[in-house]
This record gives sequence, structure tokens and C-alpha cells, in this order.
Amino acid sequence: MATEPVPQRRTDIGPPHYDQFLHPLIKRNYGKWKHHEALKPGVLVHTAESGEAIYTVRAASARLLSTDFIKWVCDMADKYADGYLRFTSRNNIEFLLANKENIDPLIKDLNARGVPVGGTHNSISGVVHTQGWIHCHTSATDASGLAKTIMDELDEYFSSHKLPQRVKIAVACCLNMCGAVHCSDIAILGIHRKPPYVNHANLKNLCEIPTTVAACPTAAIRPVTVDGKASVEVDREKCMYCGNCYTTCPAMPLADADNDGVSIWVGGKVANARTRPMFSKLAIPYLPNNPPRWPEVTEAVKKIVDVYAANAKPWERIGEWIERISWPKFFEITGLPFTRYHIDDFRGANKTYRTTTHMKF
Amino acid sequence: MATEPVPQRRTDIGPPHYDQFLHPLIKRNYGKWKHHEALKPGVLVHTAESGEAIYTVRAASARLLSTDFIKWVCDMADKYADGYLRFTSRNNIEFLLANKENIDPLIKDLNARGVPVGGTHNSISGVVHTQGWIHCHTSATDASGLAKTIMDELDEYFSSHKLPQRVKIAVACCLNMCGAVHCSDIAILGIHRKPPYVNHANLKNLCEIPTTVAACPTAAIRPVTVDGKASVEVDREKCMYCGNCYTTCPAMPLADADNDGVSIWVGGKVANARTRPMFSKLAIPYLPNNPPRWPEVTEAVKKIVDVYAANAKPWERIGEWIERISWPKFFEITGLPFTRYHIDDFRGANKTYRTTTHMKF
Amino acid sequence: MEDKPKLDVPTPKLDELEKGPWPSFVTEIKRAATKSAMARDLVRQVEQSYNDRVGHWKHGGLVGVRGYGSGIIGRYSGKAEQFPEVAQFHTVRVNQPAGWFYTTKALRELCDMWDRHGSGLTNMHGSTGDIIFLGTKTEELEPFFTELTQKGWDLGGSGSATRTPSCCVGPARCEMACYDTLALTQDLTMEFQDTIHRPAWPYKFKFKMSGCPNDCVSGIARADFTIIGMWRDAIRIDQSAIPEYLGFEGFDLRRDVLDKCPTKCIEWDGKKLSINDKECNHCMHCLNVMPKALRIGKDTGATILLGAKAPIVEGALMSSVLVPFMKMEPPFTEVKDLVQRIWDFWEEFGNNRERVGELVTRVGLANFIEAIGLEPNPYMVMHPRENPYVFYDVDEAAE
Amino acid sequence: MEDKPKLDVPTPKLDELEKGPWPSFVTEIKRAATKSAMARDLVRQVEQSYNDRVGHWKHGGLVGVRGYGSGIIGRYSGKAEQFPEVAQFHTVRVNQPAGWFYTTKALRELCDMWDRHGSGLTNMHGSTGDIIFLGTKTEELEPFFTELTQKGWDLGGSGSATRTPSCCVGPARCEMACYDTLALTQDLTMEFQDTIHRPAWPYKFKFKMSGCPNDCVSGIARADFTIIGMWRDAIRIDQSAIPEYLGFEGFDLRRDVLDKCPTKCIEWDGKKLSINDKECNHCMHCLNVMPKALRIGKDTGATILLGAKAPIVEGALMSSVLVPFMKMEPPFTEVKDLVQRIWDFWEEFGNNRERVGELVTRVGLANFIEAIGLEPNPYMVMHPRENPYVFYDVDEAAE
Ligand code: SRM
Ligand code: SRM
Ligand code: SRM
Ligand code: SRM
Ligand code: SF4
Ligand code: SF4
Ligand code: SF4
Ligand code: SF4
Ligand code: SF4
Ligand code: SF4
Ligand code: SF4
Ligand code: SF4
Repeated sequence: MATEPVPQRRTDIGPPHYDQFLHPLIKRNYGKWKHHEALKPGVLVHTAESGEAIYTVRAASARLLSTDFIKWVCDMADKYADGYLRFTSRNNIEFLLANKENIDPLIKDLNARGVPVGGTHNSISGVVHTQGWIHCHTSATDASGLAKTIMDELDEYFSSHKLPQRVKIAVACCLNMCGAVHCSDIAILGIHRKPPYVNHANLKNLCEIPTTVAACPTAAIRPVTVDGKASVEVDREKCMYCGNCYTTCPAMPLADADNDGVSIWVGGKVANARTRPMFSKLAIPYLPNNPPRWPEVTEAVKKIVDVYAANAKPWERIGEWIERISWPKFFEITGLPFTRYHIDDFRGANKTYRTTTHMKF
Repeated sequence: MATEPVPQRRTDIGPPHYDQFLHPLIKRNYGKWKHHEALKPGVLVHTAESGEAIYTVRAASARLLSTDFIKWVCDMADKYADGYLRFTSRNNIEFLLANKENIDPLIKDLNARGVPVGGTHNSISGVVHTQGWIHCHTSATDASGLAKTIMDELDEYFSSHKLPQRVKIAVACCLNMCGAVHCSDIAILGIHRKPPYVNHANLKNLCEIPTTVAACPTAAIRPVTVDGKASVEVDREKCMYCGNCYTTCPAMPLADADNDGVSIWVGGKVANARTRPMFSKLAIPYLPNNPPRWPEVTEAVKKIVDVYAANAKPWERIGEWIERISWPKFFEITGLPFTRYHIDDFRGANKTYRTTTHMKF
Repeated sequence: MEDKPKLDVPTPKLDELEKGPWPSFVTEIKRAATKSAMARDLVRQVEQSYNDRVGHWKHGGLVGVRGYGSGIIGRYSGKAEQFPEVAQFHTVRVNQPAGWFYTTKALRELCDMWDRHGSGLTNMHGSTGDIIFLGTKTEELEPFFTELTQKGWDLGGSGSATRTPSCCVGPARCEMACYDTLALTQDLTMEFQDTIHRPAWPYKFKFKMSGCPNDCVSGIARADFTIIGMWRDAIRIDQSAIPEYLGFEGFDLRRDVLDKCPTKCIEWDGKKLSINDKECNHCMHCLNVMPKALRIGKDTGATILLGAKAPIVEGALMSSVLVPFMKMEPPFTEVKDLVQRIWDFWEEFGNNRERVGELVTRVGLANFIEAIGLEPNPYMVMHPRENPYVFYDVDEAAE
Repeated sequence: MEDKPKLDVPTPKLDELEKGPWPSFVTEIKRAATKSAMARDLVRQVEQSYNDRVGHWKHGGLVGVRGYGSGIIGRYSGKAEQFPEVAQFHTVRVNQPAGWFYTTKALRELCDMWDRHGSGLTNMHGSTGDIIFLGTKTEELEPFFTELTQKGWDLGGSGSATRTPSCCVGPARCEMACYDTLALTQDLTMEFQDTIHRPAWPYKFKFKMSGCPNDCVSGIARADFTIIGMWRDAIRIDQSAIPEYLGFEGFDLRRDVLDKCPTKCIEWDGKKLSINDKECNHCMHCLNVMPKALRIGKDTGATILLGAKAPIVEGALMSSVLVPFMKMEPPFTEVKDLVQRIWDFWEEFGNNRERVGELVTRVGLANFIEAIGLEPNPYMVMHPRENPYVFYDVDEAAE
């Protein structure tokens, strides 16, 4: 190691106890909340049995934050929230206010710095996303860039309650899906569309061959010997570009500027509210990587949200809405083409075939 | 061939045209029916646009019929139905009456010969069943015997409309399921519970080894050489007694007096009425073969029907009723034990795990 | 006909099954046994099975009539010394008339022929739909067949053949019928005679026709090729018939119809019933409950589904939608063409003992429909794929 | 803090992402870049990626702090010659406080430490829940860690370890919380420190705690071990609060609550709301819509579900019910025992890179629960099996 260990080095102490970070008003009413209300988009009030109330102002976040920005956020919390704040499971910043009078001044300061307030109730909250070109080696697209352009487009839905229900959007930069892509109302997924390139010269040094072979979900990888060196080969017919081989073996990169891109998925949900949790389903098999602003992607997402907003009934999540109107109608009214790629062909795919005559024409 | 072919022998003529078998009143109103009504259990009237009406009297049947009995049925049809009759997809006999006055006399004659009338609307119609010990080599139980004892028990439900909905019962004597077992409200399925006995001495003569190996759904069969003869062996851990090897290879019988028996399945349906078609689900993993009257089986079936009759809401098929009250409640109110066997462990089993917190306590 | 025929052989176990209110198959066998030695040995062997709690039949060998590969199920007793008259006890599958309609004349003729050549026992009908003549000897097959064809009857399917198509009563006596199930059944049966009688497929292939989504022949569960009647315009409403239903004891329009409609697309303002037909999923419920007031639409045809089968090997399959809506009128060319394209593909690529539903599962629905010349259609699936394992065809996508 | 920090390097592509109303991560990187050479090279490399349309990072090697096997994600640039300051650019996962609560004091301290040792860039937070310190060099890891622990912070999980548990805001600010999610998270995190810091499992293992079935940390989709709050007695109704809702514009009690209740177990007679709690499936909807009038019951605890994960290898899994209801009170012995039994089995029988949900899929749920000492329970499944492929244990059954 590069530096001297200092004597005080401690291990396995775990995180600080949350207790010390709770606003005194929260501490007093911990576990004794009675109900809540959204005073306006981005502002919640929770009332306790004691009659005390805590006001939450929820602010958008780029998630990727500089320490300078965090410190400025701290200034805001000091000024308006007695120095207490929290982050949400979707990376928003929540200021916890004992004093109702502070709400509007805080919002004013936030907005002045370009920080929208919203994300509550029937809105589109922040995008759950991943590392992409910022920090990951397996990415097929950039997550932060997509999240940014999409939210630029949907900003009005963040700061209002005008949707039929909450819409949860996620972006993942590869099939590892570090996040919520598989169960999101709208999900954008980075995809490869070419089999890995096998670097036979290096493979044996960098990878364990049995592990690499075992990594492939469709058994597309076989051990071979190339120029006297043990290596692997990929059956191009069986490969569906998932990248799991590359995760296991760096000698099998998949990234390809012209063929990588994203697919779009809709109708997932996690909450047990009304209906069961649902997986997201394929809506658009492929859109190109067109940085910096991915116009095809933002347009498609906007389109789906707008059609949903115009057609769904109150309380319907996107998946619930589509289940009601039926998938054929979804494709019809969004104008998205239904292709062979939409038909599942992985193991157990026939469970998705329509074994009923229930159809809407 | 044992006898001389006579010159008139014809082939590929197909069945006689149905046209000649239609009652003239039906012919006149073919395709022009307006509506129907059940006048009473077992009696339907269909009214045509012309105003004409055809009366149907539906009679129970053993399905396995002697020619003598069929001729007696013909007598009845001649006497009351102008010589026209049909059979239903559940093997009931339908007399087609132009004259309403004939209904009651016909029913009287039928009842006098021990032939119940019913099976319409919210009743239990005849059991769809298979050959069993009467004619099949792979049977694990007798189908006719089970169908008879069960209907003896449920006869009151055949001749009345007092159930919440139709209940469709099926019996199959082995996992080939020649009939409707996999989608029935209540299904009784003959099962083996021991791996096949391999007759090594004969196997090579009677069977093709690769086909036999390929027949096994769980890959439990391996080729082996026993005493110098090519044969197969069964991995007892992997065998789940389906009998497909025996269908392919007579040298692998499974029948076992003490361990064969039946399992009971519930909640299947075929119609698209209201809800989608549904597969039947396991209710009772095993009941013994206890001929001639299988008291354990009839009691269990009666119990399920009675609990359904007492608890379901109007229009609910058994599967719809259970979906509403939830499976835990079904096991609770029927008193049937829930065991490890009820938990699916075949391919794709995890799709049946409860991926929601929706639960009724 | 005797009510309780008495036999000279004791069958104490089976006698128990002559008790009770339901018609008894034992009585039927005994009835036949009073005339047929085969039936007499049958009842003895079955009694033996009831004692032993196992069946006593052996695997069937290949038996049949000249020029046919199917229609006969060979059956041999495993206890031939004890019950010599059922040493051979084959069944004959005779193709039923569409809709299972008969005249007494025709039925009597069939019975007489069977009395001459077989056990006198039948199944009316087998679960595929055939008339099953239960039990005869090899030597009787050819003469019986000859008589049969002379009277205008023919054999049904068995083995790796097209199986006897069957259908619901349809337009013959049902107001729900969206197409002529009997006509189509007759037509397909005649058209495909060769494939019914000469097994040439990888495995069996079954057709079932139901006139509407009530599916009264269980096609969706039991047929490889399932044709279910469908309409695509509006349900016809006769407002004047509604008051009659309202008057029925125990009938509650809201509870029994409106709330039970799965898509909640029916409204009732106290005077007028209206249906939002764009939302209707054709579940039949409202029509079933109020047939006098509601009728299927006028633009009728059928939905075509593919692939049902029993569990072995990969678990039971139901049929799934292939064509959401097809007009269904004689000479039924479009549907026959489709069948032919499916058969061509199955014949070429199906494994031995692989039903068409299993083939689709193996090759994938998207590949299958491409091979048979259909376009992808969202009606084919309950929902689009959930997993991201997409086989992109980049050259195609690049265009 | 500058609103639009200007850099001396041209980033025309990324500059496009400083436009628009949403907060910009590019601006954030630029802010950091004004102080950190690493952040400066990061923005340059990312600009390069935006031009090339591929990422430029290599597989991470094994880096970490002494005595720990996790908490650091090693990362190396594939263009180190061009962007030498990100030749090494490792992230540090710091275990967040339960519920993501902070004081400004604590946050400032964290920022200061990171400014000293890293790029000045963070993710608040990573999707598992950690504070992500984004980008530093190998040589900075140990000093940073030392400072961190001195201030009372510790690393989170990575690799084949228990991952940093996370929870919803729960009783700290939510009236729906059925148990103390923060207390349980803190307790498990402390109890399992060793397994978080020293990867010893076949693969990763994630805990997520939600206070109620709304599941605000998405446990059912994203955690191997998911603890979701539950009650099993009656929903508490405050009849006096209902009129207020009735008065809301656009609120329709029947449409918005009664008809949306999936089990239709709520009734309203115009004056009084009543719930048939035996029918309630705890979907939360009515409570979500009318929190002033309805409250969760008093007999609270949690449902325990197991096995969620992302798609690779066998397709995504959601967690499924293992224990329908468990009381959830300190010292949480019952749940910890259960975790330990699961780990014991997984350690012994799990394959390399096999998540616990995949293990259950492979061995079968019935075998799995038997091994960890739970009884079969119908709450574990949506419905009993549909296929007849039952592995009967005859000796047992014979008893
Ligand atoms: C703050 C937060 C928990 C946390 O510990 O961070 C939270 C807090 C609340 N959630 Fe949540 N939820 C939070 C993430 C989630 C998530 C997870 C996610 O978004 O990734 C879910 C599941 C998502 C899904 O289903 O895909 C979630 C599903 C819900 C639901 C069910 C929504 C529905 O489908 O009907 C409710 C009930 C409701 O909407 O009234 C709910 C309700 C609430 C309430 C009203 C609970 C309460 O009484 O205080 C809180 C205020 C919500 C609001 O935004 O108006 N919360 N909530 C999370 C805020 C995220 C954000 O910044 O936007
Ligand atoms: C005669 C027959 C067709 C035939 O060609 O033989 C037939 C005839 C009728 N069926 Fe059927 N169904 C017949 C077998 C079936 C089957 C198949 C079976 O039982 O194996 C089904 C699907 C079974 C399933 O879902 O598992 C079937 C599902 C229905 C339904 C939907 C029931 C429901 O789930 O709601 C209706 C509608 C109804 O009940 O009003 C129906 C309605 C009818 C109507 C009312 C149609 C009409 O308007 O004429 C007919 C009189 C039925 C009655 O019994 O009251 N028929 N019906 C079959 C009589 C069998 C028997 O003897 O009992
Ligand atoms: C006679 C009949 C049962 C009955 O009592 O009604 C029957 C009897 C036999 N079936 Fe069947 N099946 C009969 C309808 C069915 C049905 C129902 C249907 O067609 O609607 C099915 C389920 C649907 C399906 O096709 O999947 C059915 C699924 C099977 C199977 C499993 C096929 C599969 O793909 O999984 C087998 C096994 C086989 O083919 O080797 C089978 C095999 C048999 C054999 C030939 C036994 C064998 O393995 O060689 C049985 C001969 C019994 C005998 O000696 O008489 N039988 N079989 C039915 C035919 C009568 C008819 O022609 O009308
Ligand atoms: C940082 C983070 C994404 C983010 O931007 O927030 C992340 C980043 C990576 N994840 Fe992840 N995962 C992150 C949360 C997740 C989640 C979501 C969650 O935990 O709720 C998932 C889906 C849920 C799950 O666990 O299945 C997730 C599923 C994966 C997988 C697929 C695992 C699987 O069993 O299928 C991999 C592949 C692997 O393990 O090799 C993976 C692997 C990776 C690696 C280590 C790449 C690799 O193959 O070595 C990524 C490192 C990126 C980097 O260089 O910084 N990551 N990863 C998240 C961790 C932050 C934190 O500690 O708070
Ligand atoms: S989703 Fe893939 S590319 Fe993105 S951070 Fe996770 S592992 Fe890396
Ligand atoms: S990308 Fe996926 S499917 Fe293709 S070879 Fe690699 S592991 Fe197999
Ligand atoms: S179910 Fe099995 S035993 Fe019964 S008739 Fe069919 S193949 Fe024979
Ligand atoms: S009975 Fe079924 S599972 Fe057992 S060996 Fe035979 S084919 Fe395989
Ligand atoms: S399937 Fe439809 S058309 Fe055919 S008999 Fe049944 S209800 Fe009538
Ligand atoms: S057919 Fe079914 S879905 Fe259509 S209106 Fe009638 S009840 Fe509703
Ligand atoms: S999961 Fe339940 S308890 Fe936790 S924050 Fe969400 S609504 Fe509140
Ligand atoms: S929690 Fe859900 S199921 Fe229970 S009463 Fe409320 S809405 Fe109905």
C-alpha cells in the first residue's frame, strides 16, 4: 500500500447510527406518524399523532454530484431545515422542514440554481440509472446522458401531479441491469447486437476457460484451440449479445460503435399496490446510440408518456393501463411496430403465448 | 388377411354427411337460432328466428354402451324425437324434440330405465374419461369405475341447477391424459409412484434404445449393458413415474398394485367465459386405488364440490372461486393438507412462486 | 333389453358398480356378454383387474385394414390363457358424423354390423370424437371395414396421423355459432382423408372446431389446430328483451352481468343497456347470461389457435393464437392453405413424436410464423417478451 | 459554487448536456474538474466516448483496503496515455446511514475527505444504496479509508459478499411502516459486517427492507432477501376523516377506492365505510388514497421474500414469499437465524456465481425450504403445481 497506516485505523465499525441524523421533530414522532398529504408537487407534510408536522421538500438531483454542489445543498439545509436532509431511493434530495414558512423560500432558492422541485405523487420522479461511459467497462450506452436528456424532455411531469399515476423510469447501460430496469414503468436498456470479438492471443492468460463457457446463458461458447493456444469460440447463431462472457472474461469485448444502442421496455412495477409487481416488457427492440442527446430515444419515451397521460384512467400505472387496453391496442395507439423481436424465444417463452381468445379488436 | 376382400370395398370416403342426420326442424333453422333457455334441468329449448323451437332432452350415459342399450335409445328417439338424436362432447345423449308435449313422457321412460336427465347449465355433467383397465395397457387405475362411483355420489348435482356454475369433471388413467384432465374443474388422474421395472432380458428385442432414452422428460434413462445385452437403466432419483418410457418401450412396465393410485386436481377450465382458460392444479397428491368403489376418492371429490357449492358466488367456476378466495383459503376450508408435492419443481417452476405480498390472512 | 342382465360368472367386485343412481358400464358389459363371448371374457378380465389392482392388457401390435395405417388400436390380453376370447381385443375408431348427429336408422345399422363382427361394446364417443367399437379380433377387421364402407362409414385416425376432426353442435342448434362448425369439420375431414388414414406425420395432429369462445369441444386444451368462432363488430342488443331478465327471480343485472364483465364495458342506465364494443374482449359472459337480449355480431369468422396437447414430454400446452380473425366460409381455402404450410414445416423439421406445439416451443414462435408465412402480430402473445435475450439480426436492422 | 463552470478543454458534445431544465451531471463533473485533475481527465475521456460511441474503461483489477475484500471497484482507463489522470479511477462504496438521513455536518465532512483523496465526484447514491465516491487512485485508498473510519464511516459491500442493506424511510417519516426498517437495517448491517467486507459467498447477497407492500426500495425486484412490512389484523378506520376526502375535487369514493380495491372488500353505505379484512390482500391501495381515514392494523410485522435478481443467466427473478408473516422486533433473532440457515445451505450447495434465487430454482423450492427448516406453506406459491411430474416418496407416503 502506498501510505502508512495510521494507528487509529478501525475496521468493521459499520455505518454511523441513523439516530444522530434524524431531525429532532422526527425523533420525537418516530413511528407515530398518522397521515400525510402533498401540499403541492414536491412538497409533503406528514402529521404525527402528537399533532406535530414535518414538511418535506423534494428536489431533483443529477445523482452524479460534485462535492461543491453537495456543500451548497448543505447550505440550503442549514438555512431552511435546521441542517437535516435525506436522499430518497430514487436519488432525490429531501429537505426536512419543521417550519412551514420555509417551504417557499427554499423552493425559490433551489429553482434559482436550476434545481426543480417535484417528484411526488402522480409525477415522474428521478431516473434510476447506472454508470455507463462514466465508470463502467461493460456499458453499451451512457446512462447519465440518457437520464439527463429524457428528464429534460419530461421535466413538466416532474414538477406537476398531472399524470394518472406515478411513472418510474430507469436506465441501465447493459444487460446486468444495475438498477430497476426489469420492473420499471419505462426502462431504457443499453444493448449490444454483435457477438463478442474473441481475442484468442490473450484469452488463456486473462480468463478461465470453463468459467467462460459456463457463463453463456444460451450455451453459445465452446472451448477451442487456435494457433496452438487454448481459447473459446462463439456460435454466432446462438449468441444473443448479453455480454455475460465479457463480464467473466475481458478477452471477449462486445462494444461496437455502430451496432450498440438501446431497447425500450414498458409496463413494469414493483409496488404491490392494487396489482402484483410486474416485469417490464419490450416496447422498442432497438434505437441507435445517438449521443449527446439521443433524439430517437427521448422522442420515443415522450411519446409513450404522452399517450399514457392522454389515455390511462386515474390510478393506473403504465402496466395496469396496458393490461386493461390490451397490448395490441398499446402498439396501435402508440404507433410502435410489433416485430418478431417482441415475441419471446427464451426458455419458457411459450408461457407468453396467448392461450385464450380474449382479444379486443 | 383372414377374409376375402369383397369387390365393393371402398376407401377414404369419410364419414356420412351430417346433413342427412339433422332433424328437419333443425335443417330449416340451421344457423338461424336466436336464443335458448333451460326449461328445467336437462331440458333446453332453442328458438329460431322463424319462431320455431327445438327441445333438447339431455340424458346421462355410461359412455361404454352395449349395442342393445343403443338400440333401446333409438326406440326412445323413434317414439319421441322423430328418430333424431345426437351425443354431446361429454358423451351425454340428446333427444331432439319438435314437440314440447313429448318432453315429460320421454323423461319418464328414461328415468324408469335408470337413465337420469340433466347435465345442463349449473350442473355437473358427465365425466370425460378414458379406457383404464377396460382397454388400455398403460393405465394406473380404472377410469370407468372411478367415473361411475363419483357420479353415483354427485348424481343430485347432475339433475339440478343448484351449483354456482357448471362443474366439469374428468378422469384419466395415466399421465398421457386422454381427455380433459389438465383443464378440468375437478380431475382425477391415475398415477404410478415407482420407477419402471426394466426387463433387461427382453429390452433390446422389444425397444429402440435411443428412442427410449429420449422419451424421458427428466433424462432419467441411460443406456447400459447388462449381462452382455444392451439395455437401459433408470436413475431412481430423477424418475417421476410418468410412464412415457413404457409407452415407447414395453419392456419397462410401471404398474404396481400397492403403489399406484390417483391424484386430484382442481380449478381448470377451457371456456373463455369471463376468465381465460386455466390448467388444473394439484389438490391431493395421492389417494390409494381402492376398487371397486374408491371411497377415499369419492369422498374427497364430494367434499370439494360441497365446499365449492357452499362458498362460491354465482357464475364462479371452481378455478375462479379459488382465485378469488386464494389458494391458502382453499386448503384451509377444505381441510386438505398442503405438502411439498404441491410446490412445482418441474422446469419453469419458479414462475409459480408467489412474487407478491398479496395475501389473505 | 334386460335391466340387470345376469351372467354365469361371478363378478362380486364389479357388481358393486351396478349399484347407485348413475348408469353402469358394468351392466353394459354384462348386456353385451349375454350375446358375445368376447364381452364375457372382458368382464372376467376386468374383475381380475379389480382384484389385482392392475390392468391386464399388453402393448398393442400393428394391426389394421388393408391400405390404412390407422383407425385400429391393437390390443392383446396379458392373461390370454385365462381369458382366451380377449386374447385379441382391438378397437375400431369410426369417424363420427360432424356434431355427433344421428338418425336411429343409422345407429341401428352400426349396431348390427358391430354385433356381427365385434364384442357389441362401444364408446359413444371416444374423447377425440370417434365412435369407438370396443374389442374385436384381427380376422374380423377386414370384413367389418368392408361392411362399414358399404354403408357409407369410414375409419377415424390413430397413430401419427391427422386425427378425426370434431366440432361443437354449432349452427345446428346454437345461437352463438360464429361460423359453420359442421361444414368446416366435414370439409376438412374429406379434404384430409389421406392424412387421417395413412400416418405420415411426426406425431398425431388434432383439429377441433368450436363455434364461439365458450369452446364446447375444448379445442384450446385438446387440439393441435383449434378453430374458435369469433366476431369483430358490435354485440347486437335487443333492448326489449331485457325487462324479462330483470323480472327473473334471483337475477341482478349489475351483479350477474355488469360486474362480471371482465372488461367492465357494459353500462345500464336503468332503461338502456350499452356496450363499448372496442373494449369487449369477447368473453361470452353477457351473451351466455342473457341470450335473448344479446347476440354475437354480424361480422363473424374465427380465431385460429395452435398447439394444445397433454403433458408429456414438456408439460401440457394450451393452443395459442395464430390468426386473430379469419373469415370462415366455404371452400375454406385460406384455412386449408395455412394447415398445409404448417404441415410442410412440421414434416420437414419436426422430431419423431414431437407435436406441433412442441415444435413451436423448440424453434420459437417468431421463427415458426416466419416459416409458415405469417406476420408477427401482438394478438399472438399475452404480452411482449420480458427477458432481454433478443437475437438481433443486425444486417436487417441496419437497413 | 459556479453555475456554469468553464473548463479549458473543449467538450462540445457534453456541453449539449448542460442545456435543458434538468440538473446536469456534466456541470457536476466540470465543477469537480475545476479542482481535480482526475475529474478533468474524466470529462475529457467521456467526451471521447461521446464521439466514439463506446465506453473507454477496462475491466477492474483487484484493489482494496487492507483486511477488506470489498467496498472498492477497481477501474482503469483504456486510454491511459491520453487521459493519464484516470489511468486508475476506482470507486469507493461507503455504507450509507439507514434511510439515507444526514446532517449537513456529516455530509460536509464526507465531502472534505473526498476532496482530499478523490475526484470530488460522488453518486448520492448508488442503486444498491451506498454512497459512491467516484474515482480515485490506488494509493489514495488506504489513507481515505483511515480517515473515513476515524470519522465513524465504513465501506459497503461489493463482489461475492453481503451487499450494503438498505431501507425505505419507514417509521422515520411514514405512517405506513409496519416495522422499524431503519432499526432492522442498522442491526443486520452491524451483525453481518464480516460478510459485507469479506466476500465469502458464491455470489452477491442483497438485503432490502420496505416498511409496507408499497415497497419503496424495490426489494421484491432487487434484493435476494426482501423484508416487506405487513399487518394481519384489521385496517383501522377513522370514519370521521372520510367526509374531508368526499369533499375533494375530482375524488370519487366508488371509482377511486371501492372499485379499485382488487378484492372488492370495501363497502360504503353513504355514512360508514367497512372493510371485510378477511378478504383484504393488503394491496395498500385504499390506505394510499385515504391515509387520513385508513391506517394499517396493529398486529404488524413483515413478510419475508427471497431471491430477486437481474436477468443474467436464467432471466430476471422477483423475490417470492418464504415466510408470510413474522414479528419483527429487536433483537430480530428469528430473522437472523433464518438468514444464517439460508447462507449455510447456499455456501454448501451454491455454484460459483449462483445467486440464492437461482439456487432455489435449481434445487426446487420444496427441497430448499426443507433444507432450511421451513414447512411447506400455500402462501409460498401463486398456485399449486400444474404438471403431474411429482417425485413421490413412496416410503414416506406409505406411512
Ligand atoms: C421517499 C421514498 C422512500 C425512501 O425511503 O426514499 C418514498 C416515499 C413515499 N412513498 Fe414510495 N417512496 C419512494 C420510492 C418508491 C418506490 C421505489 C422507486 O421509485 O424506485 C416505489 C415502488 C415503485 C414501483 O412500483 O415501481 C414506491 C411506491 C409507492 C407507492 C405505490 C405506487 C403505486 O403503484 O400505486 C405509494 C402509494 C401512493 O402512490 O400513494 C408510495 C407512497 C409513498 C409515500 C406517500 C408514503 C408515505 O405515506 O409517506 C411517500 C411519499 C411519496 C411521494 O413521493 O409522494 N410509494 N415508492 C421514495 C421516493 C423516491 C423518489 O424520490 O421518487
Ligand atoms: C352440447 C354441448 C356442445 C356439443 O356439441 O356437444 C354444449 C352446448 C351448450 N353449451 Fe357448452 N356445450 C357442451 C360442452 C361444453 C364444454 C366442453 C366440456 O364440457 O368438456 C365447455 C368448456 C368446458 C370448460 O370450460 O371447462 C362448455 C362451455 C360452455 C360455457 C361456458 C361455461 C363457463 O365457464 O361459464 C357455456 C356458457 C354458459 O354456461 O352459459 C356453454 C353454453 C352452452 C349452450 C348454452 C350454448 C347454446 O346456446 O346452446 C349449450 C347448452 C349447454 C347446457 O348444457 O346448458 N358451454 N360447453 C356440450 C354439452 C356437454 C355435456 O353433455 O355436458
Ligand atoms: C380412446 C381414447 C380414450 C378414450 O377412452 O376416449 C384414447 C386412448 C389412447 N390414447 Fe389417447 N386416447 C384418446 C384421446 C386422447 C386425448 C383427448 C382428445 O383427443 O381430445 C388426448 C389429449 C390431447 C392430446 O392429444 O394431447 C390423448 C393423449 C394421448 C397421449 C399423449 C399425447 C401427447 O402428445 O402427450 C398418448 C400417448 C401416445 O401418443 O403415445 C395417447 C395414447 C393413447 C393410447 C393409444 C395408448 C398408447 O399409448 O398406445 C390409448 C389406447 C387405449 C385403448 O387401448 O383403447 N393418448 N388421447 C381417446 C381416443 C378416442 C377417439 O378417437 O375418439
Ligand atoms: C454502482 C452500481 C450502479 C450504479 O450506478 O448505481 C453498480 C455497478 C456495477 N455493477 Fe451492479 N451496480 C449497482 C447495483 C446493482 C443492482 C441494483 C441493486 O442493487 O438494487 C443490480 C440488480 C439487482 C441484482 O443484484 O441482481 C446489479 C446487478 C449487477 C450484475 C448482475 C448480477 C446478477 O446476478 O445478474 C452484475 C454482474 C456481476 O455481478 O458480475 C453487476 C456488476 C456491476 C459492476 C461491478 C460491473 C462488473 O461487471 O464488474 C459495475 C461496476 C460499475 C463501476 O465501475 O462503478 N451488477 N447491480 C450499483 C451499486 C451501487 C451501490 O453499491 O449502491
Ligand atoms: S448496467 Fe452494466 S454497464 Fe451499467 S453499471 Fe451495471 S454492469 Fe456496468
Ligand atoms: S454475449 Fe452472451 S450469449 Fe453471446 S457468447 Fe457471450 S455470454 Fe453467450
Ligand atoms: S389415459 Fe393413459 S391409460 Fe388411459 S386410455 Fe389414455 S393412454 Fe391409456
Ligand atoms: S417413468 Fe417417466 S421419468 Fe421415469 S424413467 Fe420412465 S420416462 Fe423417465
Ligand atoms: S362452442 Fe359456442 S357455438 Fe359451439 S355449442 Fe358451445 S356455445 Fe354454441
Ligand atoms: S362478451 Fe364479455 S367482455 Fe364482451 S361485453 Fe360481454 S361480458 Fe363484457
Ligand atoms: S415502503 Fe411503505 S413504509 Fe416504506 S416509505 Fe414506502 S409507503 Fe412508507
Ligand atoms: S388494502 Fe387493498 S385489498 Fe385491502 S381493503 Fe384496501 S384496497 Fe382492498
